[in-house]
Amino acid sequence: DTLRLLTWGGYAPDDVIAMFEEQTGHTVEVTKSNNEEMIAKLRATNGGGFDLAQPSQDRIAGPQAEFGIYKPLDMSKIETGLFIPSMLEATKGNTTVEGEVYAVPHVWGTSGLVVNTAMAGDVKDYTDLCNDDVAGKVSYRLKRPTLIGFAFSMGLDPFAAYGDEAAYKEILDQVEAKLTECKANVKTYWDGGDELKNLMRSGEVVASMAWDTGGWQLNDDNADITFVAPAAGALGWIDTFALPARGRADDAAYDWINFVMQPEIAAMITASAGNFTASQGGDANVDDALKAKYQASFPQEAIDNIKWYPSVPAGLEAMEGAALDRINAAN
Amino acid sequence: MITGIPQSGAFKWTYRAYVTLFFLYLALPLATVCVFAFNDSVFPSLPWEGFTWAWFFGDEAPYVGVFNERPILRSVVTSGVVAFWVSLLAVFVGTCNAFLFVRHDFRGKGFLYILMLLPLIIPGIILGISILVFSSSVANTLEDATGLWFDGLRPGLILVVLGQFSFITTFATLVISARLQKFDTSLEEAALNLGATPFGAVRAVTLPFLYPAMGAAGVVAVLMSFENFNTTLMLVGSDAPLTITMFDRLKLGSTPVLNAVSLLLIVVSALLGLASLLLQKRED
Amino acid sequence: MASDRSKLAFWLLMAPLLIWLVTLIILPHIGMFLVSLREKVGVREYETSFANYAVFFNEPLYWNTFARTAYMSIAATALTLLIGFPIAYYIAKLTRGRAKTTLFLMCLIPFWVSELVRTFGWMILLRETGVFSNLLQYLGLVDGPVEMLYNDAAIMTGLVYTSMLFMVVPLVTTLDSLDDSLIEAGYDLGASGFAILREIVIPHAMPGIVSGCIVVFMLSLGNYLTPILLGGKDSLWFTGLIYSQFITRFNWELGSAFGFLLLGLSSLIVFVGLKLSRQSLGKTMART
Amino acid sequence: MSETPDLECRAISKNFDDFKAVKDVSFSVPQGTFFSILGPSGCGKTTLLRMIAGFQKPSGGDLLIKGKSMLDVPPNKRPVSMVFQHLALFPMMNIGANVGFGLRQRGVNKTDVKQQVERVLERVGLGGVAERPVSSLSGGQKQRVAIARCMVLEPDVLLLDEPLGALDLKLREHMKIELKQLQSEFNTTFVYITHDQSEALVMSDQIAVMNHGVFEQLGTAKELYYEPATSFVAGFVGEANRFAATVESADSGAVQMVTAEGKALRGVEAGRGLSHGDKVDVFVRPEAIRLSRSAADLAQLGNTSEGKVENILFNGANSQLILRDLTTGAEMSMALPQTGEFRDLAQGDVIAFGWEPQQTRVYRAGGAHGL
Amino acid sequence: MSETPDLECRAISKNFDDFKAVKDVSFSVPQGTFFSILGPSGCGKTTLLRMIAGFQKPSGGDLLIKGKSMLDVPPNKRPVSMVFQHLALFPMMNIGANVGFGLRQRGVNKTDVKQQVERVLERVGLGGVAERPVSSLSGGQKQRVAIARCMVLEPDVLLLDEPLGALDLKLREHMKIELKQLQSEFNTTFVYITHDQSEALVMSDQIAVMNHGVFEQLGTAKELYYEPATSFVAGFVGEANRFAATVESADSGAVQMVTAEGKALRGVEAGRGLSHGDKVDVFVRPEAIRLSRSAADLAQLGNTSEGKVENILFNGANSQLILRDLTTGAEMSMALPQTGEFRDLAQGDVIAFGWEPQQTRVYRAGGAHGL
Ligand SMILES: Nc1ncnc2c1ncn2[C@@H]1O[C@H](COP(=O)(O)OP(=O)(O)OP(=O)(O)O)[C@@H](O)[C@H]1O
Ligand SMILES: Nc1ncnc2c1ncn2[C@@H]1O[C@H](COP(=O)(O)OP(=O)(O)OP(=O)(O)O)[C@@H](O)[C@H]1O
Ligand SMILES: [Mg+2]
Ligand SMILES: [Mg+2]
Repeated sequence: DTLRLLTWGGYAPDDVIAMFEEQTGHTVEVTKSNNEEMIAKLRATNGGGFDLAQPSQDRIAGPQAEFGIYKPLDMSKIETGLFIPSMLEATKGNTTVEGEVYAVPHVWGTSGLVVNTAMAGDVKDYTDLCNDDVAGKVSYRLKRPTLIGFAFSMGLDPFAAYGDEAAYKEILDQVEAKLTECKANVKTYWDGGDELKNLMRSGEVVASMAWDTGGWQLNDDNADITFVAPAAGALGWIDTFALPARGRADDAAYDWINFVMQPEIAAMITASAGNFTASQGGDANVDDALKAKYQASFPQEAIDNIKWYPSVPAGLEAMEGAALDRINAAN
Repeated sequence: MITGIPQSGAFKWTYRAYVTLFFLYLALPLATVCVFAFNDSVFPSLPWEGFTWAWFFGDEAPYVGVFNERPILRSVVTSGVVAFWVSLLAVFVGTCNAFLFVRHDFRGKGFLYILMLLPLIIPGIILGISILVFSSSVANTLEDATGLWFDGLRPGLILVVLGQFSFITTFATLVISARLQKFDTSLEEAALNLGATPFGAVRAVTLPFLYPAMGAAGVVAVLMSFENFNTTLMLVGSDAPLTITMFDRLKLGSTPVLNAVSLLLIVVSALLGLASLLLQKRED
Repeated sequence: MASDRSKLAFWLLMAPLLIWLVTLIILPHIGMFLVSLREKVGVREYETSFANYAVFFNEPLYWNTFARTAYMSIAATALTLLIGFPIAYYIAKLTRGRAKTTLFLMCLIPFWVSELVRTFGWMILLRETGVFSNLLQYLGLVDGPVEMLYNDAAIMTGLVYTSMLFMVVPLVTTLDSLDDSLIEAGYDLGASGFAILREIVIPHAMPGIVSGCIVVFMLSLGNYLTPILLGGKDSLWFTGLIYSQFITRFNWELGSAFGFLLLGLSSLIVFVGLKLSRQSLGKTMART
Repeated sequence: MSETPDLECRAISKNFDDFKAVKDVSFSVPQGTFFSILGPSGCGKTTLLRMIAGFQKPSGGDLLIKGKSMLDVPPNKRPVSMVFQHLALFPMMNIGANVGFGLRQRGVNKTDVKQQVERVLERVGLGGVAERPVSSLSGGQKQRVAIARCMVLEPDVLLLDEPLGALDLKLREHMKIELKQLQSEFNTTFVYITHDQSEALVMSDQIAVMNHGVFEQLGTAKELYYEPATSFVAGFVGEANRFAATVESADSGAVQMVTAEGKALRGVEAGRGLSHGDKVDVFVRPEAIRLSRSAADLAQLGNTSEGKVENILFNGANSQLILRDLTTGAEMSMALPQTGEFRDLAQGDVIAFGWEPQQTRVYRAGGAHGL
Repeated sequence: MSETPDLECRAISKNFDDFKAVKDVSFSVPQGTFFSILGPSGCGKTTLLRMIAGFQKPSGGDLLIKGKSMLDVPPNKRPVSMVFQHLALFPMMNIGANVGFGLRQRGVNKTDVKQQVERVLERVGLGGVAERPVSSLSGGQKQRVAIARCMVLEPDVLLLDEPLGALDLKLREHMKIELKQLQSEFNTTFVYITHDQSEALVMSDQIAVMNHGVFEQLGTAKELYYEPATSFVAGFVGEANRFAATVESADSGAVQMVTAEGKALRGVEAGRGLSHGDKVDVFVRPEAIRLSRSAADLAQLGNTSEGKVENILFNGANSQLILRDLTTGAEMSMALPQTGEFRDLAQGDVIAFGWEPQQTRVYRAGGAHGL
């Protein structure tokens, strides 16, 4: 079978694919994407066109309720023993709709700040990106994590307001004002990980909001650049496996899940993507340098302070979208 | 060419300088793209790190060359398949349209002609979304009614081909009509007069006359299909044509492998362009 | 002749046209309009209303973007015309033979690669660590790196570049068809170069100007890549809004409404342009 | 000629909506005739020819070729061939393929086609050019290829629609003679249409003068020139001076008239009985007018007058003199004799002129459409 | 004519790279003259005219208008106007705007422009059409508008580049006369170029015959026709029969010759001293040849012969007879007299013909370019 995989960059490295194809006889076609585009594509195809998707765990229940683009997982076909139990349970909990489980975890990580410490040592929190001393040398994404991060940094708690649209709106308005004011500081809004890396590496940008792995990879090239867990707390995410409603190669999909969750393979993925996986024992084989960087960025209190995304209720994204558009349009 | 109009030396000189500047402007970005295809650096920008062929033939990450990038090669094939079908359909329908509009008079002809031109003034993205929305709702209705799956109506290559075809046909029609208009119908009558059947006359005389235009329309269709982005973006499924793949890469920030692809594209399009030019030459 | 031909041949020719127009142009637009009238009132619940249009009119952001896209496109069109006209005139009237073919071909060069590649080239040239910036520093004209990307000027540069071909080709075609002896007659009757340009060349080239402008305007208005990639943080473009409604907000209803508004805007501007220049769509387009 | 004519039209007509382009025209063309249809632009010549070729359906009447009705025969089955105004040679084929086209349509085998093509090309004086492209030929040679392309099919009737119209003056003069020679060589029936009277006069065995969809006269060149049946023919064929006059008396063909200015004229009646008071048109050919320095020399001519020289259009043998008649004020055009006598004639000179009543043709006024 | 000529060219020449299109041509055109330049296609006429108008820079020589050198004056400042071959009326303007174009360029105010335009349009017989679009005019009317557009500027010299070339035959005949009349009315100097000898002969005061970039002869129409200076002119202007012969004896202009077939001919020498044994070209005009049923009638003519009728090209007053000379086998063309005597002449008849030595022009062979 051909497995059409809709995933993030780095989650399906060529060597893993080669091994998988050799072992199972399936072929793999990879389409790299991000959360929004995954949902958009599946919505357009009504859950067709792909056999396995990897959205974040907070972005499954809402779209599923709205568009019905996933099909329930047959847990009997998944070797659950390969997963870290706590993560598996948490993910299952977040992705259960009408009693059916729709996703299991794969890769997890955090978003925070990537800082060139030599040139912007003062940036410790999201709101520090708006400081004058880094004016014109700052970048972040114009996406919902930025809104959430700034909210925490401003002492607000958006996750607590998920259930209350009015309260959430209140928070959004404040964040919007802040980000609008901050816009002058921004060089450009980045869109993809490599784009940011280019910006940081060339020195065009000295501080940015980004994923942890981006910071660690940059650290290899330039020791001054690293990931910093913000004072308000890094944002924690888990990317999952979910079956599109009209995938045609479910068996190949289950094979892939079971294949990549093996500890050795998980380590290869960690090496490629830079993030740790939900594979039980998967971190054992990970290169020590990465572990060291992880530990440097995350002292224990920072780990405790990670804000894990709860599932996004339907409807919030429209509000966030409008806010983001306004920020984008502001002058 | 006008020979006789006297112009002051300064004016002539400025004019020439302007024209030169203009062509520099045209060539600059492409030249840059091509040059950086040989930069021995993982970023397609300065500084210049030395010359390399790695972006064509490399096979060792991160120096993976075009010829070893499976997704890019696959999307080139996809683009080729799409372009083939689009140009085939567009030339066929364009030829029919040309005969219809040039040879026939009927009620509502003017109206249909304007409708035919309409795709020129519909932004590509709107063509894309309207076809997407419409085919989805048709598919939903059909699926609800029959319980079967109609994947052909969901984003995918079929919709990409149809989406591109929907506006490229207008160009094909214009190119072929222009040629057909120049056709002297007495040639067809002469063929009839010499004993050919009506269809035989069209085949023996009119179609050969149209071949250069049909060829040119085909080449234009291939070029437009290859470079189309706006419409395709909305209709693409899991098989992405080259522009979409490149866009995804570019958004993420890419190695000069993109420059290498572009360089190859430039070479191929230049050859195609020359071919169409030669075809048009023969036309005159 | 038509009347003598069999009806069958006529309908056989008519069929592809009708199938194409109805299934790929007319019905999809009707469908899109219907979707734009659906107001989402809950999960998988819709009502027919103009709510999506109301969203557009109640949110200054949207119609500001709308207006900005319109005037930037008009500006890009005007700029393309200004830059392209002298070039077209040069090719059509001041060169001949091989030089003419070569120059004409050279105008087509940007068309040989996709818009993406062209834009990519501009990005390499304009960015802070790019070619221009380094060149200026090397020449000692500036002290530090200069950022030329991510502003309206960059968008303009890209738009003009991308559409130049579609302006120059129809202009060359119409100017080519201008009989040289008309220009000579003008001189012979005592006119200056400027008077000839205004009274003879431009009126003659009007169909080409209009068709070029329409195409360039439509390309600019409907462009997505150039504003996104070159415009950076200020890159607001109406097609971008539509795109994000479809791709990142999954809000097809609002996206369709936006699409319809864009279609209305483009038709309106083209219509006004045609009226002002007293051209007809059929006539101008047939010349390209 | 008792045998069936090659082509016969019986009251054939063609209407375009309300407009009658051809009105009940009947004629027959015997085998081997060079038959011309001469008429001004828009008179319906092409329409008539296209009906014969089958490209247009007659609104009424019948059309027979070699005695068989052609009404239901499609153009590709009719035994007629046509030479088009712009020749309609196929530019995408070489000369041989052009000439062989019709044979190939008939399914003749390749080697035969080749032979016959070569033979007919030789007959029109173009042997050995079969492989060359059409564009390599001169205008006159193309003309011959177009004829060869038709003749190779051995049609019963060859139709020609102003085939010389696109050629330049000198070549046209030359091709007139050549066409006539080709026709007598092939001995095929030619139906030739033209609006140029000199073409028709020089080449044809029979000429039909057409006007407003009807045949005004049918006859030989000399009959048309010397005995035009209607005032339209008198004006259209050859040059003529024309006056309006009123009949004084008419007696067995001889007519006495007076012009509006009171000048008396004598002429011969072309049609049926004129009588006193009838309005008439009078035609006199320029070459029929005699000039003299002294009026007495011309006294024996039936019509005399004096005129002032307005213009001398020197053109060698075809020089013309434009006089203003001193009595009537009419402008008269006449051939300037090439004798030394009038060499020193200058603008403003007054000179006598006159012409014989026999060369003065008189038609009832109205209905005539001059140039 | 002692006053300065309107136009004077002094050894003017033009080279295109290696090719000499115009070679040291000198002439002057007095005020009010209708001056024609007649020559075959490609002889350099247009090039010469464009130099006068200023659209091409002479490679050498000088060009004066009203005595002032024009070499450094740009075309929009020269006091000459040009009527282009295809008229070059501005299709984007109505008739009035076309005619007023030049005046507007001079900054004349609107009402004056309007008045003058109306006046000049009336002079060319087109009053009241100023508001109509150019396309609503017939060919001849467009011609007049093109002339009006130039004349309204009152140029010193009006240049015309084959303005009748695009018109059809009948209209061309008519416009010839009209052009000449307009010229004498405006009394402006016209420089008119054409390759049609009848246009040049009919209209011009002076004609220059041009060939290969040089003027072969300059003179009035009659001079060119009756006394062509070179064999090129003899062949190009008017129709002529032409033979090759060898001089037997030449005596003060009178020449005795013999053709290759041994037939003796007598003629007059056109150029300088011929002598025994020189190869010559002999020209005889068709209308100079007399016909007779009996050879005796023609005995007093210097040259006589007998011929068989090959073809009778009936064309009214311009009918022609093509004979095959029985002794030399040459084809002879001659005018068919309109007298009754030859009406019954038929193909194959043998008839005597002859012509006078004075009408036989003899040129040294070589260098001549016939038709
Ligand atoms: N298809 C048609 N529909 C309507 N009217 C037509 C059509 N074809 C010809 N006519 C009209 O019929 C008349 C005769 O046309 P036809 O072409 O036979 O003239 P013609 O004698 O060949 O003229 P010409 O010498 O200009 O070719 C014209 O008035 C023309 O306008
Ligand atoms: N711009 C040019 N460059 C090179 N050769 C030229 C140019 N213009 C004209 N010629 C050549 O000069 C010669 C004379 O051309 P010109 O146009 O003056 O001829 P013409 O007498 O007007 O002929 P026609 O009667 O065909 O108009 C021709 O052989 C032509 O090929
Ligand atoms: Mg006709
Ligand atoms: Mg010329």
